[in-house]
Amino acid sequence: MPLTLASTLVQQAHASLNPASPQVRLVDRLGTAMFVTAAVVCLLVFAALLWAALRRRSGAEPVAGGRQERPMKTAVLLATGVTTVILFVFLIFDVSVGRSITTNPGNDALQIRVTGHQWWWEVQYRDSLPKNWATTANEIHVPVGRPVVFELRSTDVIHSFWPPNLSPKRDQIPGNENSLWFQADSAGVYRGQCAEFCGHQHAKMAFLVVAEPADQFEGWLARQRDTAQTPTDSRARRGKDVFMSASCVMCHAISGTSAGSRIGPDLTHLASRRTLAAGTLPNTRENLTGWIVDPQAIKPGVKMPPNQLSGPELLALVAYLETLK
Amino acid sequence: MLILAVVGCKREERDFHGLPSGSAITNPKVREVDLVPGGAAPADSVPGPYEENAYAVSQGKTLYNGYNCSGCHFQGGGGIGPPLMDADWIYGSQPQNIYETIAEGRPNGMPSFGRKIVPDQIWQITAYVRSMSGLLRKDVAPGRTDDMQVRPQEQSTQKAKPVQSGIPKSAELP
Amino acid sequence: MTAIPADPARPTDDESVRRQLDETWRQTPGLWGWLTSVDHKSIGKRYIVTAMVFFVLGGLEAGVMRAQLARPENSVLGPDAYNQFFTMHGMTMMFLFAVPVMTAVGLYLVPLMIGARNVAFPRLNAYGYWVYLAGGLFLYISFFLNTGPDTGWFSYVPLAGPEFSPGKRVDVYAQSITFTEIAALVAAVELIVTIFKNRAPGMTLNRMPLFVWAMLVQAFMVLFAMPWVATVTQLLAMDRLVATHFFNPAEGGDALLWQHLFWFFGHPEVYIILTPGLGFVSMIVATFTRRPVYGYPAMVLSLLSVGFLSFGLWVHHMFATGLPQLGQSFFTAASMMITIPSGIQIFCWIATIWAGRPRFGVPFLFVLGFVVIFVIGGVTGVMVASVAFDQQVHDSYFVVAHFHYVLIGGAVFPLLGAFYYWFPKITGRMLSERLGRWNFWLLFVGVNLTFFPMHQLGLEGMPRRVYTYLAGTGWGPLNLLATIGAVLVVVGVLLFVINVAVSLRRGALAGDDPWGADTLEWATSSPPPPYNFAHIPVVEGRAPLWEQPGELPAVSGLRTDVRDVLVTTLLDARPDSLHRHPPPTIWPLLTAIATTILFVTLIFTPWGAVIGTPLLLLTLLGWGWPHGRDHQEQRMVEQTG
Amino acid sequence: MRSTRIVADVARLPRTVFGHRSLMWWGTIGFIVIEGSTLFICVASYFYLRRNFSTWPPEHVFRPGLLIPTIQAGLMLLSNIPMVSADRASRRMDIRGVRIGFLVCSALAVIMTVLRWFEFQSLNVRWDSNAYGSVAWATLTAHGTLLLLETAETMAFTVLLFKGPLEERDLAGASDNALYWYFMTGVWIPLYVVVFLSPSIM
Repeated sequence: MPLTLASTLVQQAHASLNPASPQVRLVDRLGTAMFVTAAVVCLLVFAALLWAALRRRSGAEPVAGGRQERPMKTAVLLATGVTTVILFVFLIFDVSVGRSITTNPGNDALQIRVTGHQWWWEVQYRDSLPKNWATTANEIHVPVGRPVVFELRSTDVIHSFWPPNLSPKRDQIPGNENSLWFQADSAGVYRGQCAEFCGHQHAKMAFLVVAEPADQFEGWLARQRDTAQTPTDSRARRGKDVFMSASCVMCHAISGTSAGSRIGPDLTHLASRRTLAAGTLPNTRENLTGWIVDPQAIKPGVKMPPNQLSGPELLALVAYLETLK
Repeated sequence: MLILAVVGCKREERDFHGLPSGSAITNPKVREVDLVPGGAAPADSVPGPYEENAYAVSQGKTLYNGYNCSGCHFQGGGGIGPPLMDADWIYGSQPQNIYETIAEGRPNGMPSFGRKIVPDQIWQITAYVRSMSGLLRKDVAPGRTDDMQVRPQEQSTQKAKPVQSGIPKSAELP
Repeated sequence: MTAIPADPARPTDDESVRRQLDETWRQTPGLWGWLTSVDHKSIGKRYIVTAMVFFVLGGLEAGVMRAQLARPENSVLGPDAYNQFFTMHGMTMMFLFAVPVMTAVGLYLVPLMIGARNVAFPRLNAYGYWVYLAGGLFLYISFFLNTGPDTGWFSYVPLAGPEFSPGKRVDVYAQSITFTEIAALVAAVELIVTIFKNRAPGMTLNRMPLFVWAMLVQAFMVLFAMPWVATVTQLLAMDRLVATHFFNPAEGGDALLWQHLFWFFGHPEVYIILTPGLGFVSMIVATFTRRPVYGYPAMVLSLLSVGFLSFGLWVHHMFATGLPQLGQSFFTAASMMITIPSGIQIFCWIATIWAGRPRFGVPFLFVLGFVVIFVIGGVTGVMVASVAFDQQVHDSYFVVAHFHYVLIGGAVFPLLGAFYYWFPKITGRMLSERLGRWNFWLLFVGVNLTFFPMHQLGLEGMPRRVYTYLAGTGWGPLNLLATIGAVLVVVGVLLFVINVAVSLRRGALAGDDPWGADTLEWATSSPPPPYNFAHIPVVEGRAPLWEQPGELPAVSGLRTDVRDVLVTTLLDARPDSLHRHPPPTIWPLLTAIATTILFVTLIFTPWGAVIGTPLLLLTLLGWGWPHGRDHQEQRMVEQTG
Repeated sequence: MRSTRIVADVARLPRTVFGHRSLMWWGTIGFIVIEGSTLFICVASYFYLRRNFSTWPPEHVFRPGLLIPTIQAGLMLLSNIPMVSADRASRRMDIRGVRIGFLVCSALAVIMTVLRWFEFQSLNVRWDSNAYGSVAWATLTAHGTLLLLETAETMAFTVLLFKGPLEERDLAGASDNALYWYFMTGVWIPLYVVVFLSPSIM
């Protein structure tokens, strides 16, 4: 089965080399400045080494001490001095970038709680009214041009939240709440991945950040707050019964139904998401079916067990899940 | 050292695919009528597949908590449902007995989970339930979780000789 | 005609001195002799060979990992196996190869370089090796039984804690670290006391060879750093085995406590590996440029300040954990500051090469390669010292590239250079220069090809410790390039092994001093006799062999019929007292076995303590209880009362 | 091998030396540094974990009992009197003095080992109750290993002093054993203050 993710889905390369937020732009500038300096330093040292080793020599056997060592002393002192100055400049640059990144995001910032789980991301848009909360997974929508504060948590092991184009990373440590904020400059779909080793499927614990214009974002958020539609089509209705009576219901929640378990991702708007299995598969019918039948073939070690549903049950279930827009 | 390590082989397997399909116990004889006290399977019944696999037992522990078994049985101390960490077994302490209890349910409140939990996971929970009263090897039984300490860890639980007690008076139907 | 000496214990003519010394100091023949040996050369050699075997194993693990990562969604290793492989690779390279091999070379060379007959505590030395061997075997036997640690050499809790790592894999991690830390600590004490108290008369502290300085600094770093990891892994083991709550946030424990304690060891660890490498480089540079290294005081002070500063950097491994900004900047400053002493050493070597008349032998090639690779690793080190930049590339392949440049550049290249340099001393035969050149160039190209692309991969967002990656990420081509580089490295290492195997039998005979070097180890024969020096030399300068081209001054008066060694004063190395070394003994091995029984059974049952502790105490008693008293010289204390 | 010319003779140097002139003394210092670090790490962890609690000891945990630990601390201090006298006697080559000192110290060491058992109970908390209990137990255990080792060593030495074929340098060994004793008992005082007194006074 070809597991082609997503380059079609992700418009921007997954890289800190393409900054999409002021935060990463600053870091990128710092990194570039340091890289250029480092390259020059390396070349100078290599040139000095080659010259020292290969230069033409004449005269008597070298001896320690005496006049010969005077230029050496000057050179070593000079090189040390230059090194110190470079380091000092780096330090100041670093501290100033650090300050700018950690400034206060302001009051109109959007708050999102991201909880790391083995091996997926729970995303919660909170509100003063609990009924306005929206819970989704593995796909974070943010408005362009507005600061977004992320409240980072974990309920099991340490994960690290890292969308390279948008923000430096921050660890999610159980018992130790963290936060960061960024502001997306331009609309786009950006990939992020867990950056702290977290067990078997650390490699397939990715997420997407979808930056979109504010009105589009608000529309999306409003839809996410809705409860799931009751299916009208009979096969989907039967699929809902399969969901509620089979093992699905033990772990997944669909709002507006009796399924309320929070062990796995919330599926209320599953069909609206671009990927399955934490950024591993494009969300297509074939992939969804394959995933339900044998998740272990795609993400070995993942918590979801292989399911032994009959053919019709499976088709009905997929039909139901596809209604969860 | 070698011997100890060899013993450990099975303990460390991480078998993500679980059992081959169809290996669930589908005992046609298990019916409501058989589930009276004393109807426990004999000692030579099917051994649990995960009795020696630490990873599976620990998965079982996670599921036990995740599926809210503790909602009735608490952390083994018993509450709405009977305690699981003592020597007292109403329906038998063999893996097969426990599997059947989970899969088929028992009178007086224990629902049937046979359809909602896949067989592989039932076996994992079975193995964990047995570890709660020290019936598994200590190097297989789980350690503490990163939660409040409510009971000694399963690894340190002394093995209690299982007693087939039958339904306690208090739990009998009125 | 030889005159009968007045004192049979102190013959005067060279011939009988050597014969009698040989009789006194040599290892008992046969397997028993091998098991009971307390000779630093014999133990040093087996230490080096064992560490190199682990190096090859660790390298093979890396090779399999590179095969898995060569293309996206590859299926050479599944996640469970991959996690064990990368953990084993890290643990092997850190705990079973890098630190032990450096220590081992130190244990072999330091006594020869300072004109001593053996290390200060020969039995402890044997014990250290056996414990190290037991730890390595324990780890690898577990690995082959699918019980290899799988949570990384750093084993962060809670992932490594009881809830998320069931089974015994992480217990194996914790306990095998305890083994290797005991070995490292024992060797550190050994080296410090040897260097302090067993230097040849006249070798004041400021005349010590730079390698000896490097080993002294390394030993002190081990002494202050290793107890941290030994303790913190015991805390982890207790959390896992007896349900303590050090790292359980729900009961007041703290996951970050692990990281602080671990990195307080973990950062100095890098410099523990590096410092002996710097020592090798200084020795090779001096010999191959035919002049002493420029700036001896600056070099020594640099070593000392590197050792000191390395304890102030640990938080730069935790920049992404959300510690307060101000505190982090302090650690940025400290991390950058350590560049200065490292830089000074590089500059001094370049100045030395400039002033000397370099010969491009293979050891010197490795030094040149070292400078190039280490400087690249150094400048990327400065980059990741910056908090803001590090938060971006932390735990990405950029960091993988950085520290492989530092460790391969700073440790492996100097080590291989040292091999080519000291192999003749250890075996009496030269390694092939022709194979050596191939060996060097393959490694140099291979290492750069493997690790340079990883900088880019990191910047493109590839995290560390992933068993695979998706095709859509676009990381495939650079990963393939890295894997091709790894193939070259494997071939290079293979050439090295072949070179050693062939040269052992057919290499050119070396003679005492094939390179025209300046330090004392080249004054004795190759390989050195069991007693190292027939007469303990007297040192009058920093380059004794260059300063005394003819006969070496020496002292007499040590007994030849027992294992007498000379103890000198700490600063000035004035002769101070005589000390008698123990003969070969089996007790260190038995004690190591008892230690192993204690540690291994403890992971399975608390009763391990009840079985193991008495055994350990018993073997210690056997070790310490005086055997075979010599009544001639040592007056029996009067039995009063 | 290079030929040599003899410039000095060292045959008359002493063979039994004390203090920093002796190799063993340095070895002992090395192990003191290692074990001191271990205990320091325990104390550092103690204070690190303490930040996670609003009260110390945590709620529903009794303060540690002070009677037995205080007796133990006093005993540790007092035990230095016989050990110092043994140490001095060894430097005078006074074997009788060394024997008496070691005999007394062996007895004290046994008593202290037994008292350690009761000290664990004086903590009034189990190691698996919470992080406070864990770190207190770990500190006591870490020091307990030193105590156990030193007890064994002192007793073995005492047996050697009475039974064995003795040499002069065994007395230097006795003096090094004394050095370790000073460390083992001395380091207990700050640990006692941290583990037993600090929950009551801070």
